[in-house]
Amino acid sequence: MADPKVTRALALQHGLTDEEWEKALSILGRTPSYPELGIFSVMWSEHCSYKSSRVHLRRFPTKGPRVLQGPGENAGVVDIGDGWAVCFKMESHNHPSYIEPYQGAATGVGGILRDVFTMGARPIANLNGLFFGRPDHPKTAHLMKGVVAGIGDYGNCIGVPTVGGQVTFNPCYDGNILVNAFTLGLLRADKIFRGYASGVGNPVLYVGSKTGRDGIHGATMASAEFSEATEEKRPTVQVGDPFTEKLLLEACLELMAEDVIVGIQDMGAAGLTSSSFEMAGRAGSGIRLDLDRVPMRESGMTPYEILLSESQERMLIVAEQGREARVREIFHRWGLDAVAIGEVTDTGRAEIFWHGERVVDMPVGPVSDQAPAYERPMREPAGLQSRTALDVASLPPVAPAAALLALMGHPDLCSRRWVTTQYDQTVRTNTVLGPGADAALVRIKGTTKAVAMSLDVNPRYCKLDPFEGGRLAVAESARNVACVGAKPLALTDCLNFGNPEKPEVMWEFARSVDGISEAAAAMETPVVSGNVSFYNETNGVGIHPTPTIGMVGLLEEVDARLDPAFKEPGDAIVLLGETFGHLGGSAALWVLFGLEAGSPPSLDLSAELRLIALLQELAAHGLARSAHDCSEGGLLVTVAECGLASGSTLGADLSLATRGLSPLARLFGEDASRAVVTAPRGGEQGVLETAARLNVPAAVIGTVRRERLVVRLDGNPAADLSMAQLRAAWENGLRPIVG
Amino acid sequence: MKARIHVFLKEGVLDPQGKAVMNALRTLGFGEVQSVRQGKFFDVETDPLAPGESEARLREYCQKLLANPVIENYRVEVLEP
Amino acid sequence: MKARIHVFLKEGVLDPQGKAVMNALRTLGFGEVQSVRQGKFFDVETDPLAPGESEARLREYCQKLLANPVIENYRVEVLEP
Amino acid sequence: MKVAVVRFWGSNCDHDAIEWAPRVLGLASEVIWYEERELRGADLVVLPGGFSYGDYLRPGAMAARTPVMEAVIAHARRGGLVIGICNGFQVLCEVGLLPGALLRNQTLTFLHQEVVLRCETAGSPFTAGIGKGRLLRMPIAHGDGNYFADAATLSRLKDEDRVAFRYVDAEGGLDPAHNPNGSLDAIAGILSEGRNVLGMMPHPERASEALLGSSDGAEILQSVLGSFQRA
Ligand SMILES: Nc1ncnc2c1ncn2[C@@H]1O[C@H](COP(=O)(O)OP(=O)(O)O)[C@@H](O)[C@H]1O
Ligand SMILES: [Mg+2]
Repeated sequence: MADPKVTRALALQHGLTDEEWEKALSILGRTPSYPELGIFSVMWSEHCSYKSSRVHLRRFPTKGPRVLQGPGENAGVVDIGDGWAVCFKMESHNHPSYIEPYQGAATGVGGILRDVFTMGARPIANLNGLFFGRPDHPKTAHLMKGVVAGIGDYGNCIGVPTVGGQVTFNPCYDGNILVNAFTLGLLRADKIFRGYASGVGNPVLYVGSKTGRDGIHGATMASAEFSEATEEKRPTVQVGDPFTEKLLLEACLELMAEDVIVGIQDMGAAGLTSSSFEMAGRAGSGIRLDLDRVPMRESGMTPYEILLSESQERMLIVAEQGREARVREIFHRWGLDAVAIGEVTDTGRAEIFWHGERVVDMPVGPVSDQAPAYERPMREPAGLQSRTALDVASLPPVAPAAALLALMGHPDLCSRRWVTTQYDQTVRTNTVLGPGADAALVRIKGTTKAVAMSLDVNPRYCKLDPFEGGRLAVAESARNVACVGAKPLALTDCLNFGNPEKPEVMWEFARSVDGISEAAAAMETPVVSGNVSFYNETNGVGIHPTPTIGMVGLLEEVDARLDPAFKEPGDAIVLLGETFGHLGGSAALWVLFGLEAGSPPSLDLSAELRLIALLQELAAHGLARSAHDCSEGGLLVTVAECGLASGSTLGADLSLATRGLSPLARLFGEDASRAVVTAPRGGEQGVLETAARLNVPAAVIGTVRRERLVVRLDGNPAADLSMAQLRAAWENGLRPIVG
Repeated sequence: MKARIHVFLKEGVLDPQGKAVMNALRTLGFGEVQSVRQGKFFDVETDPLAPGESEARLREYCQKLLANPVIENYRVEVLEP
Repeated sequence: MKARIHVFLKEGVLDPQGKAVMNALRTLGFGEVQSVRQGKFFDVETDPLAPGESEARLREYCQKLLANPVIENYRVEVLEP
Repeated sequence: MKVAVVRFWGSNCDHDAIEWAPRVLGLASEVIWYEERELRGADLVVLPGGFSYGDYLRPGAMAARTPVMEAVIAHARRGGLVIGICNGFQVLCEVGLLPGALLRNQTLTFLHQEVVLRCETAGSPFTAGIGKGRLLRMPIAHGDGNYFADAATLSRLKDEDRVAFRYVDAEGGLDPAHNPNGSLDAIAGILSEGRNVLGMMPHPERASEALLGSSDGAEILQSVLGSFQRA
């Protein structure tokens, strides 16, 4: 089939704007060929070029003494001492997962795993952030079952434990679910591989699965809104092959142990095109490819299709000249193709051939790093002021026991067991704390260290105040990491937003970035990698701003860890941090009154830093027996969770003073920078003294007891529930959705 | 009614299982094997349906549950009315 | 040669997937469904085989790999010689 | 005692299995590639867990047909010791060293959870040091662990005291609610006729260290070493 004639109209169909078309013409000095148009369209898509977000992302703090690799590579790398480093990143697979939840989620996991092992790291932990529509939306059950099975099957098959994450339901995701996948890998600090195509004459090798017509224009799809029309234009969905990915992983790591590789990058979004342009672009070199040598799964594929295919489980390697045979040998041992398809040149151009005919001849630089960048207009959404106005006094009174049961059984707060039992959590024998802890904790064999990871964002907060919401997401994830005793080191993000061409969305985006930047700078946790997903919008309705944060921390002595579970009856329960009774944006407002209103709690970064330091010190000195961060749902939910985590039936006797707050605010308010810890009877003094020294408010609020959760407010009985009753509500919370 | 429904991947959609089965057969010495595609089938028994209605109903099963239209096709076959 | 091979659970072996499909169909309002059994099929293409040899060869594929005799039976069918 | 771990394409608990003997017994493990035809003098062969060949077709089906399995079968026929964990158990059933088959979990989903196992016989090298009735905690992690055998096979297994482990509740009682995958008779592990081959779905190698929550799994290897030294 002959290529269509390239015209302005065709370029517009490919998603280029008039301006971008002019720019393409001036870069080439002629009309692009059809494959070249394909390359412009994917390289300049939102997904690959970050054209709406680039100017904002520059505000992130990205440097720090431990950062070995910041943003710009396939994943970030952070030093954890003793010659070891961790490599991590988070990525979205939102649009594909909505169209085909199982394969979409599975290939999302496959993609993020490749981003990490392409850096030379062995993946040792996966986390996932899942955001579904309202629980009773007709599509939610189907989407959730498919997504969870897809994530599980891929990670389980590869043998990387899934150890944490987040599941959130909100009507704003009815037409646009979010699937954010995080992977962390372990590598030697002096053996980092990067995506560089350098060294004139070095061979370019294609390794992994064969190329088919999968997902052509996936990157452009992720760069446009959904509508009824796009449902028709669905590209061939990518199908994941975790078995092949496992072989690819082992072959790559085996090869990386030798001095053969100059540069390596996975073929992710926009496949061969983006990997070759990015690798040559980073190295400032040129590249020559013979497309007819690409291993193909289907017959009759055209250069355009080969360049744009998003077939999974493939990588591009630049090898040392003369070492191709070694690459082939190792890949063949693992049953995989490894074919030299070109070489590095000094022309600064991408010259691509099809049976000897030159079908692409483009300068690499202008296409890859001089892609368009927009300062899109921004405007605060109208009506935000009225949303954030909240008259708490007008809320009807609630019975604390009933409210607690409603919260514990709500899909947002109930047990994630239905999800997490589908994930292998313990393969590789490193999982010290898996799902259920504030942060997952994975030990590093051969050392006393462990790495802590937490994934957090509260979309309600972000909708009501994207700046504060961004700060709070960083603070909560850092606090979660500190709750297991670890020191927060660095973070990755996945910024999920609506249509950036809308000034309101762009405003939300910019404010979120500012909030994340400010908190990350204060916490000294630089942003080392991340991902932006725009156009999460259907028929003009966009999602809440959802900047998911993945925080990584280090615990030097794994034996000093803390977990959330109550340990012994009689242990003292201590609340750390100050209670203001803030209800804006809270789970209580949403679950009990259906309100998404008020402004989120304001975060005092210095108070947060003091709390985080305190938690680490309590762990290091063995002063506390458990620790759990007080976030969604507030104090009473936190205490109930500590009891449920104990596995047996431990509860608590709490004695609280209202100090002018309503019971709702006192028990379910969501103030930042708080945590609940326990200490053995008599040991609470140590906690209180350390807290006083570090200037963190702390108060004993009760004791651990068996079987019941009993609350007294100002000396009067306020709630008395059996833990069995709470457990039943909590364990069955997802049942209405998944059966 | 007795029926059989075949559900299979659309042309061009990657079939990792079929590929692995093909490789395994070849390794076992069956070098003549050139391609394998794997699919599912369902043998269904139902209460009698109104005459002429069976095929439409089977297709409904596929559309509503058995096949994933994004990547799969199906074929229905009435074996006994 | 083109062939199709069906592999299915033996009578008496529990088929949890088929049962789940049946329940799901009934829940979707297809109350007429009385039983569902799920199986696999393989569409195989090979280089030409000696005439009359095809079926035997297909059965070999099943015995050596495609079916587990403890729980499964199979049926082979040559579609094109 | 020489320990060897077989590595198939796609095995993913191979590292865990390789580290098991060094951690528990201080003994090195040899790694044997699926194409090898020699077990290099191994006394105990471990077939690791984890998705060999992606579990495509049937779990364990393709690994069962690799060259190394001929050597493993010969080793077992000579009375040599073999443990198959999870996918390794599936492989042992596929090659016929153990009877029965492992079907899809009753939940139709993958299941990762901690289970309690009851040791059902002391009459094997793997369980002699544990003792009948002892309870062990360790995780399961599989999609196809639903043990099935026909009635004749099942009654033979029972008559010959070849059920090694059953899923039980925390007190050691049989309870359908604590049979996670729907296994026939709550069977979690079985022995070969010669009692020298053990297949089990739960993962003892993941429960051999207090840091990871349980060290009960170590007892299986300790038992094997004890029996080996006595022999
Ligand atoms: N999709 C998921 N995958 C794995 N673990 C999850 C997932 N969702 C939640 N979890 C785990 O469940 C626990 C509770 O989650 P969450 O309520 O979000 O914790 P927190 O509020 O402390 O951040 C955490 O340990 C978390 O890691
Ligand atoms: Mg969280």
